[in-house]
Formats: sequence, C-alpha cells, structure tokens
Amino acid sequence: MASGRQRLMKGLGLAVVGLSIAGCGSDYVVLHPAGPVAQSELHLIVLSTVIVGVVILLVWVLWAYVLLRFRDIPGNQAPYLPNWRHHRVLEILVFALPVVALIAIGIPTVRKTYALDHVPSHHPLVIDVTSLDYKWVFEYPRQHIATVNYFYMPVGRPVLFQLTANSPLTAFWVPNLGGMEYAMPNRVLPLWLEATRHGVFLGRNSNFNGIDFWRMTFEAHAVSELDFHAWVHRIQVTKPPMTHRDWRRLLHRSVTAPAAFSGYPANTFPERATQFTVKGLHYIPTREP
Amino acid sequence: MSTTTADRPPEFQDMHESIRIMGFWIFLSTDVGLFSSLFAVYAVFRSRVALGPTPHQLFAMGPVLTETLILLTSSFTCSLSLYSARMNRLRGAVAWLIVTLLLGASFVTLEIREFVADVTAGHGWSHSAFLSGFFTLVGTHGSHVTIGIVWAVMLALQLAMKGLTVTNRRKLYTFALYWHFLDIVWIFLFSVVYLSGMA
Amino acid sequence: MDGEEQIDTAPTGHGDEVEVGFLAPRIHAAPFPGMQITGYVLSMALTLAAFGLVAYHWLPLSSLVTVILVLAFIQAALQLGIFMHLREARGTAWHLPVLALALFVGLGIVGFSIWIMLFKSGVS
Amino acid sequence: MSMREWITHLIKLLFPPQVLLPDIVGIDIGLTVGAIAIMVYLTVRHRWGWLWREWLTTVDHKKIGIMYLIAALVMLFRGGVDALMIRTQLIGPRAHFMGAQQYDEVFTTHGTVMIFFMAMPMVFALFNAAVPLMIGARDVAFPRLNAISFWIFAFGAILLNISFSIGGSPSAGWMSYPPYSELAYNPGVGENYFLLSLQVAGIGTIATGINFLVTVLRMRAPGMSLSKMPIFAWSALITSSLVLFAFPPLTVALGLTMLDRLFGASFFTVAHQGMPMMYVNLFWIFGHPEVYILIMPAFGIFSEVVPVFSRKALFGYEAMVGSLLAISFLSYGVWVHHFFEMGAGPGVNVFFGLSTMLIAIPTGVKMFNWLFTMWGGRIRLTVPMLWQLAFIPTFVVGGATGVMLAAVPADYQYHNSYFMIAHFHNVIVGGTVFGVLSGMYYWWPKMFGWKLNQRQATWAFAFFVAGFWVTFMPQYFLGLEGMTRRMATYPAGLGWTSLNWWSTMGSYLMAVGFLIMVYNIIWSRLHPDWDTTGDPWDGRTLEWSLPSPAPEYNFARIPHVRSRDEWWAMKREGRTDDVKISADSVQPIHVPRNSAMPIMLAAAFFVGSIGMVFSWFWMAILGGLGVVAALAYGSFADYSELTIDAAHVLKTEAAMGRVDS
Repeated sequence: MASGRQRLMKGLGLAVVGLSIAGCGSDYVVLHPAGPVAQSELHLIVLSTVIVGVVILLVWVLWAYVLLRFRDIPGNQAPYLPNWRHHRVLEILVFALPVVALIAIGIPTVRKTYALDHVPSHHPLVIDVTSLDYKWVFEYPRQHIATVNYFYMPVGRPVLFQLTANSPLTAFWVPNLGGMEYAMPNRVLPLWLEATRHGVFLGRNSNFNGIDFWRMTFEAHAVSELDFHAWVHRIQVTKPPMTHRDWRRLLHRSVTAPAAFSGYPANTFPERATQFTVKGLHYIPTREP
Repeated sequence: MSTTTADRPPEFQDMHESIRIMGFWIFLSTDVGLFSSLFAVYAVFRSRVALGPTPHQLFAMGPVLTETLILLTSSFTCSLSLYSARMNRLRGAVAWLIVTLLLGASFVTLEIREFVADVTAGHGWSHSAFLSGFFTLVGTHGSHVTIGIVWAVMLALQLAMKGLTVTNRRKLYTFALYWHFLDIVWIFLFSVVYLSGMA
Repeated sequence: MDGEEQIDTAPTGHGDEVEVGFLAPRIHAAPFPGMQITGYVLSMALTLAAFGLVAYHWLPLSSLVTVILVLAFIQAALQLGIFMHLREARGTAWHLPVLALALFVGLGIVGFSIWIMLFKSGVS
Repeated sequence: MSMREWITHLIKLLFPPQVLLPDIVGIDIGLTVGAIAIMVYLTVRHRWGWLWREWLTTVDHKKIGIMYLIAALVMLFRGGVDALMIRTQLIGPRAHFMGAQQYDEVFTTHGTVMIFFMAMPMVFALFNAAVPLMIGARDVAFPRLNAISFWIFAFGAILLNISFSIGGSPSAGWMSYPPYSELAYNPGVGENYFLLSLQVAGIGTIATGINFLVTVLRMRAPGMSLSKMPIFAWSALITSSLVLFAFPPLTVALGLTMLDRLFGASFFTVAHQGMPMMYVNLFWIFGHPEVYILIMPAFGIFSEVVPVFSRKALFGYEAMVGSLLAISFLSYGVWVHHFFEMGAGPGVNVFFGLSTMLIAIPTGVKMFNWLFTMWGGRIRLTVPMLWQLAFIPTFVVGGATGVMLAAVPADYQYHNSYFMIAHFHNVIVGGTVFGVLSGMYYWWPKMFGWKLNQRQATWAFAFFVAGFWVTFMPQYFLGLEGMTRRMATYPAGLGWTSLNWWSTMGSYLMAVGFLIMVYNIIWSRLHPDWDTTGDPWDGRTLEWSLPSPAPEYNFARIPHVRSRDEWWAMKREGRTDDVKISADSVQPIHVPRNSAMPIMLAAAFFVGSIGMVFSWFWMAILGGLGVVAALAYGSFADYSELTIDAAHVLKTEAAMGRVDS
C-alpha cells in the first residue's frame, strides 16, 4: 500500500508541476488576450485570484496549524479551553477580512462592468450575428456581405456584434477577444470586442443546444485594416449572393463548412421579435418577399 | 405555559390542532410565492401580444366586476360561518358554508364562461405570450377556487356528520384562511390584470 | 375533548411560552359579527372605488396604477386583519414572520423580474 | 507508449464506441432480475407483511429518515455511474465511448439525479434522523405528511429513473433551458419525464419544508428557547424557510414549460413572442436558494461535529446563527449571477454581482468560527471529523472561486466553461457531499444502533477526497483553456487532453472510495459493533442522551432543557439521571398510527404523472382522481392515535437500563 500511496503522491506532484508549467502555454486562451475587452477581464481575473488566494492561504495555514497543535494525543501541551466561545477582536477581524477583500474586488468590478458596456468608438464595425442550429451566420450590413462560421475584423477597430438566434439559446464566445453574451431568439443583444493583434482566434457556442453543440465553432480573423478591405472586396467580387434557398439550407439542423456570400436577403436578420415563427423544425421569417 | 385555555379561541385550545393551523399558514405563504411568480410572468409578458389582442381589447369589465363582487361576498359569508362556529351554532356554520360554496361555484361558472367566450372569439392561449400568461394566472386562481369548493363540500359533510368537534373547528378555520387568501389573490388579479389592463 | 389533560402535559410545551413584541398573540371575541360586517362594507367600498377610478378616468394614467395597487394592499390588509384573524395563535405567532418573508420574497420576485427583463444593455 | 496513453487505450478497448443498445438492454435486464430477486426473497422469507407494516406504511420519522438515506445512496450510485460515463467519454480527444445523444442524456440525468434525488433526500434523511431527537420532540409536527413527502419524492425519483428504459431520457441539461426543451426542438417524452418528476418531487419537498419549519418552531422541549437550540436545528429551520419560497418559482417554471409542451401555450417558445429568458429567470430564482438549501444543512452538521470532536463549545454561536440567517436572506437576491450574459445591463449585473459577493462575508465568518472552535480543543480524528477537516480547505477554494465568478466582467470569461463546472462541484461535492457524509457517519450509530468500521471508512474517505481534488482542480484550468461544459467530445490540439485525462482518473478514485463505503456498510452490518451506550462520540446534544436506536416514542420523559449543549451540561453537572424515569411516574404515550394513505397518494401521483408524460389524459385524470380520493380518505378517516401503554414504556425503558429504582 505504501508504495501505491507514494506513487499517487508522485503523480499528484507531477500534476501540480505540470499545471503550473502549462499555465504559461498559449492554450490558456483566457490568459492570452488579443484585445482590450479580454485584457480588462483578465486584469480582474488576476486581481481577484490574488486577493482570494491570500484568503485561501490564510485559511489553509490556520487549518494546518490548528490541526497539528490541538490533536487529542497524550501529552499534548497546548492549552485546553473547553469553554472559550467568544473573542470580540477576533470576531470583528474575521468579519472585516472578507469585507476588505470584497471592497478590493467589488470596486473594479463595478467600474469595469459599466466601462465594458460602452463601445469606445462612434464608428464601430457592425456585424449582425445569427446563431442557427450548429452554425453561425455573420452579416456585414454596411459592406453587405455574409459569412458562415468565420469572419474577418480589422485590428485596432472596435466591432459591434448584434447577436440573435433563430434557434435555441446559444452563447457567443471568443476567449482571446473577450467575454461572452447570449444569442437568443426574440431579442437582439449588443456585444463589442476589439482585436489589437493579428491572428486567428477560435470562437464557439458555449451554451448547450443539441447533439452537435460541441462542433458549433467559428474563426475570428483579425487582420490589418487594408487586408480587411481587400478581403471584403474579394468576397464582393468572387462570391455569389445568398439566396432564399441558401438561407433555408442554413436553417436546417446541420453542421456546415465555412462559406461566404456577396449579399443576403433583407429579412434574414430579424430586428423585431414578431418576425420569429416556428414551423416544425424549420424556422422561416414571416416576411417573405 | 401560563395562559389558560379560556383565553384562546376554540380552534387553538388543542395543541395539535393549533400546530396544524400554523402549518396551514405556512402553506399559504408558499402559495404567495407561487402567485408572485405567476404575477411576475404576467407582468413581463403583458406587452408581448404578438398578433393577438392587447389586454385592452380582450377584457370586458362587466362580468369581471360581477365576479369580484360575488367573491367578496363569499368571503364575507365564509367569515360568518366561522363566526357561527365560534358561537357554537352548528346550523349557522353549515348554512353559511353552503352559501359560500354556492357563491364560489357561481364565480367559477362566470369565469369559465368568460374563458370560453375568449377562446371561441379566436383568442386561445397559444396565440401570444400575453394570452398564455393571462389564462394561466387567472386559471390558476380559478383552479384554487375549484379545489376550495370540493374542500367545502367535504367539510360541510363532516360538520353535518360529526358536529363541531375539535378537529372540525380547526378544519373550518383553515378552510376560511384558504378562502380569504384566494380573495386577496383575486383583489390583486382584479387590480393588476383587469383594472390596469383597462386603464 | 378526551385528551385535554394529556395535551396540556404534551411534549410541545415550548410553543406555549408567550413571547413579547409583535409576535404575542391577540384574540378578539365579540357577541355580534360587527367586525365582519364592517370588513365587508369596507372591501366593497374599496373595490368600487378602484373600479370607479378606472371606469371614469378620474386620475391621469401615470398615477392610476399606483393608486389602484395601494387600494389593493389596503384591502388585503383588511382581509388579513378582520377575516383571517391574523394575530390569533397559541403561544408565539410564528406565522407572522413567515408571512412577512413571503411578502418580501413575492415583491422581490415581481419587481426584480420586471427590472431584469428590461434588457438595459447600453452598447449601441 | 506512455502510461497515460496506455490507460486511455485500455479504456477504449474495454468500451468500444456506440454501445448504446447493449447497455440499455443490460440495465433493463438488471432491473427486472433485481426486482424479481427481491420479490422472491420477500416471499420465501415471508417478509411482505413485515415490509408493509414496518416500512411502507410507517410514519415514524426515524424510519422515514432511514428510507431517505437508502434512496439517496442508491441515487448517489446512479448519478455516480453517470459521472463516470461522462468522464470516460472525455478521457481523450474523440474518445467515442458513447454517441452525442446518449452523452446529452447522461449529463442531464447526472445533474438532475445528483441535485434533486441524491443531495436533497440525503439532507432530509439527516433532518428526519436527528432534528426531532435534538430538540426533544416525540416526532415531527406532521408525521403523516412526512410519510407523504417521502413517498412522493420516492415516486418522483422512480419516474425519472424509468425514463431511460421506457420512452426516452431527458437530454436538455438539468436546467432544461427553453426553447431547446420545447417540443419543436425536443420531441419525445424524455423532457416530459424531467418536468413531471421534478414537479412531483417538488411537492414532497415543499411539504417537508413546512413540516420541519413547524417542527423546529413548535415542537421544542420546554426550556429550549431559540438561543439554546443546536445549530443543526437552526439550519433545518432556515433550510425549510428557503424551501418554502424557492420551490414555488420552480413549480411555475416547470409548469409553464409543461403547458407549452403538452397544451400548446406560448410562454417560452420562439414563436408568438414567447420569452425563454423568463424561464431562466424563474429557474434561478429557485436555483440559487436551492444551492443554499443544500449547503446550509452541511454547515449545520459541521457546527455539531466540530465541537463534539474538539471537546469544546462552538465558537461564536450567535455569529453562526446570524450568518446562517444572513446567508439565507441574501440568497434570495443573487440569482442573476447565473446569467450575467443575458444583456440585462450593467445596473442589474452590478447589483447582483455585489449582492453575491456579500454572501462571502457570513460564509467567511463561519469558516473562521469552525477553526476557532478547534483552537484550544482536543481534536479527535474520527471519520465524521475527517470529512469536516477535508471540508475546510476544500470549501474555501470553492467559496473563493465563487467570489471570482461574481466579478461580473470576469464571469463573462468563466460562464459555461469548465471553470464554472469546477467551482460548483467544488462547493456541492466539497461542501454538501462532504457535509452529508460527515453527518451520515456521525448519526449512523443513532439511526441503526451499530457503528461503521472506522478503518474501512477512513480508506473510503481517503480515496474519495483524493479523487475529488484530482477530478476537479484540473477543471479550473480547462475552463481557462476555453473548454465549455456539455461538450460530447473535443478535438485534439487545444491543449485539453492531459487535464481531462487527470480529471477522469480522479473520478475513478472517487468511485473506488464509494465502493469502499458500500463495502464498509455491508461489512459493518455483518459484523455489527453495537452501540450500547447511546453516546458513542461523547456528544453534546439531546439525541445522544437516548439509546441507539431511539425507541419509537423517542423520549419516555421529555427533558427540561436548561442550557445550550444540554446533554454535555448534564454529563458535566452529573445530571445524567435526569433522563431516567421512575417506575411510578410513567405515563402512556400517544404516537401516530401507521397509514397506507401516504404511499397510495404518492402512487396516484405517479399514475397521473405517467399519464401526463405520454399524454394519455384518461390516465392523468385517473391519477388525479386517485389523489383526491386518497386525500378525502385521509380527511374522513378517524385517525385516533396509537397509545403505547405505561407498562410497555416501562418495560422498554427498563430493558435499556433507564429506569430509576
């Protein structure tokens, strides 16, 4: 048994070391922000981790000390105080400690929550996002192009995503760029993100919506402003526009490959809640042209 | 333990029965939670009428006022039933109880007629979130009243069979609590759903 | 009542200790149902008043709903106090704090739900 | 080949992909064979009458507690097997141990079973076993209602558990968010099973809440004022009050979904302006108090266990009670932190984020008070205390990550990720499960009259706790790597492989711990170590003044309570003879009679629910009529109490040496 236990302890030790090494790896997408939103959120994550880490450590040390000192073993010299049940200073202290920790976390929480609610630009790039069953449709209302399961965004310019769903509730999440928001039927929700470095960032639906939920991913390509315009132009020139037939095919429950269109029917992004209807398993906008 | 039994109303003289009354109060407080949730649903869904009627178009004030007055009167007769029991008048208690349940039955009848009229006019509850919320909120109250009527029938039978026993006094008291509670719920239904909808 | 003696020596003695404050029970007994009649008249009056306010548009819409709700709460209090013998109990009236909590939670459910469902996200 | 790859390979060999059909057939055969075996045993041993009289119709809180405990352990097994299936599926990238549909069903039942049919009954088992004895009562306030609660819960659990072999399992997650749970996306009866089983079990739970609220407030022994009440009784009182107002919103949320699915209403549908977020809102108005319903009893248990095994009074009793009250009060106002991502705006999010953080204050006070209770004590490392000692360093991590999740913008990155999964398993397993297991080992001698083998129990503890850390700590990091919950599988190359492998190994360790626990129970039953003193732990509260197990009337003489830890005080002041009775003062005792009504009523609920699940409305109406009939029978029947005469009481007490000569 002893050797088994040793092996277990060794395994545990390895796991801890492994974790701390991996902690620096780029797989930790939340810890490697590529934009100001994720950066701001990471700042709060680190701050709160450090503060609660101090509290955790304090409790662990106190726990270990109490456990070692006050064991019920013969010859224990530690004082035995069977009726010690109050200590004014201690009681105030244990009340004050969490209060201080919470103030330290609470103030930046409030400030950041309000700050992240405003797009820091009057002319953000607008992308209308519709989540369909197991795919994401991105529509650029100004450029009038549409893509499926991937999109391009210029580095250094805030992007306003308008999220909705013509499917069950989903959540839009690009960990490198910043926090998620639900995409839900009957409602359009705004979310802004910005990339400050080039790269391809993996995004996904984080809210369970059916058997192919785990495959409902997309790629966010952050490129320079010039490359972005070149990309838009290329789509406009080389790709066909989305037809109603294409749209209906997207409404089917399926996983599809990335695609792009140089235009899309006007009523595919429902701006008003009454535009949602459901017929069997397929959803069609009410206002057919 | 200093209070003497004479200080207490008859329903509380037996310790076990007094505990049951308290339990019933607690049950009513959970019903507050139930109706609050339904009111919250209704309040949020009120403007979500889709292509169906708005509250203003749907409600007819006349029958609702009649229903309200009937229910208020039944609440009064119910209190008289309990009063008679406390005066040790068995006949009065049973008679007022029967009046109460008849008034309750006429309330439910009027409500069902109203519902049937709405549905036949094409305003079934599947047409909008508002209609779903409305029918469920009012219907939940109506089904509570219906349960109360069944309860009152059984209670009247037991009173007639066994008279004003310790247990029957408690049962009448808890029934009265239930009935008045439904009256309170209706007052809020009347105000929040109907009067605000008409305004 | 055969069990009278047993019941008074029953093991549930604590509940009989009358505690001070608003949890102390109150009992009213009257030879004539005056309270009940008063309650009935008042509830009718309140209902008709609320109805009149709406039917004859005696108030601007903004304050109308508030007034109607206030009237409803008054009437609920009447029902509780007069018809439901709210403060009757044996020993401490423990149902009072529970009802107060129910009211608090109920108002919280309705009020917060409305607030949350406004979707006030300001990004635009 | 490294050891890790080798083990993964072995698992894949043992469980080839897509074994869906054989396992359901296997379970069906197992259930049938098991049921037949039990029936044959009962018939051969002539035990049917005994089962009916002693257990199925009992209204005795002690027996109901035991039945809750058995049900909870069976459900722990079921939910645990689900957990192992989930973890096995995730052992490596693209490890197709089962298909996505089956995976969805498994995680749905795992969550539902663990929360509603394992943790809740475990808590109620301990309430039933301990609370009336602690407060010096002969029974709960409403014994027959107590039996009704149990049987309604039991039939609700059966309803959910038959779903996977009859008709189809629910697969929309334990929260069942619409519109995915609506008919359009989720046809079939699986979701109906979910809705009905929780609805039925919820009725039983509300009844239990009413019962224990009234029991604690009205049934205390004379002299036991609120400020002299054991903390576990306080936690029962507060848990009950949370049940009262948490469950009605759940009832409404489930009921409205049912109306949508079965009767074409439009509450949470996509069409007709339904509003799915309203379900989410109602669900979490229930859901958040629910997690405190689960953790409060654990707090109560630890507040009993720590003083007993530290031989010391509880530090800061008033602060402990105050913090319980504060937590319960705050828990009603924090539910939006489960869906900060719905776009309710910064005002709402900040309000609910800060209110969530506030809960850390009373919780922190409790943590430190337990540590100060041990300070200056003499700590005995018995099994209940070991669970408590494991709880403190574990739960502080779960609580601290809870604060991190409450920081709104940070939550935008944690939500739905494995970070959040790790957090809530950290508090529910590390808090509630450690707590109820501590309570189970603590009150086991009182419930059954024999003790569990300490050595085996310690091994079970070691495996379970080690497994817990290995399972859940990697999941925090998986969350930071962007892995979300409920993924049926995942591709390689995202860096998730090794952490998932460790997590799976940890779950196997926990399974070993559970198996040892079961072995421990069976072994200890076969080699009973009888508790002849009634006070095996040198306890402090009144239940230890009784013999183990307590006689059916609990107290022959109701104690008159003078101080907070009354039994401890009696022992210190040499008043232990107070619990004895004298031969001439014995009085007959009235106890409630057994009743078949509760099980019949619950069976009627069950029949009606089956009717609703399959939309056989004639059957639903039949069930409803059965419910009315059972209630009417209960109302009209004359329930005179059973009188245990004085001679019998005297004989029983004398046999236990509790009569003053």
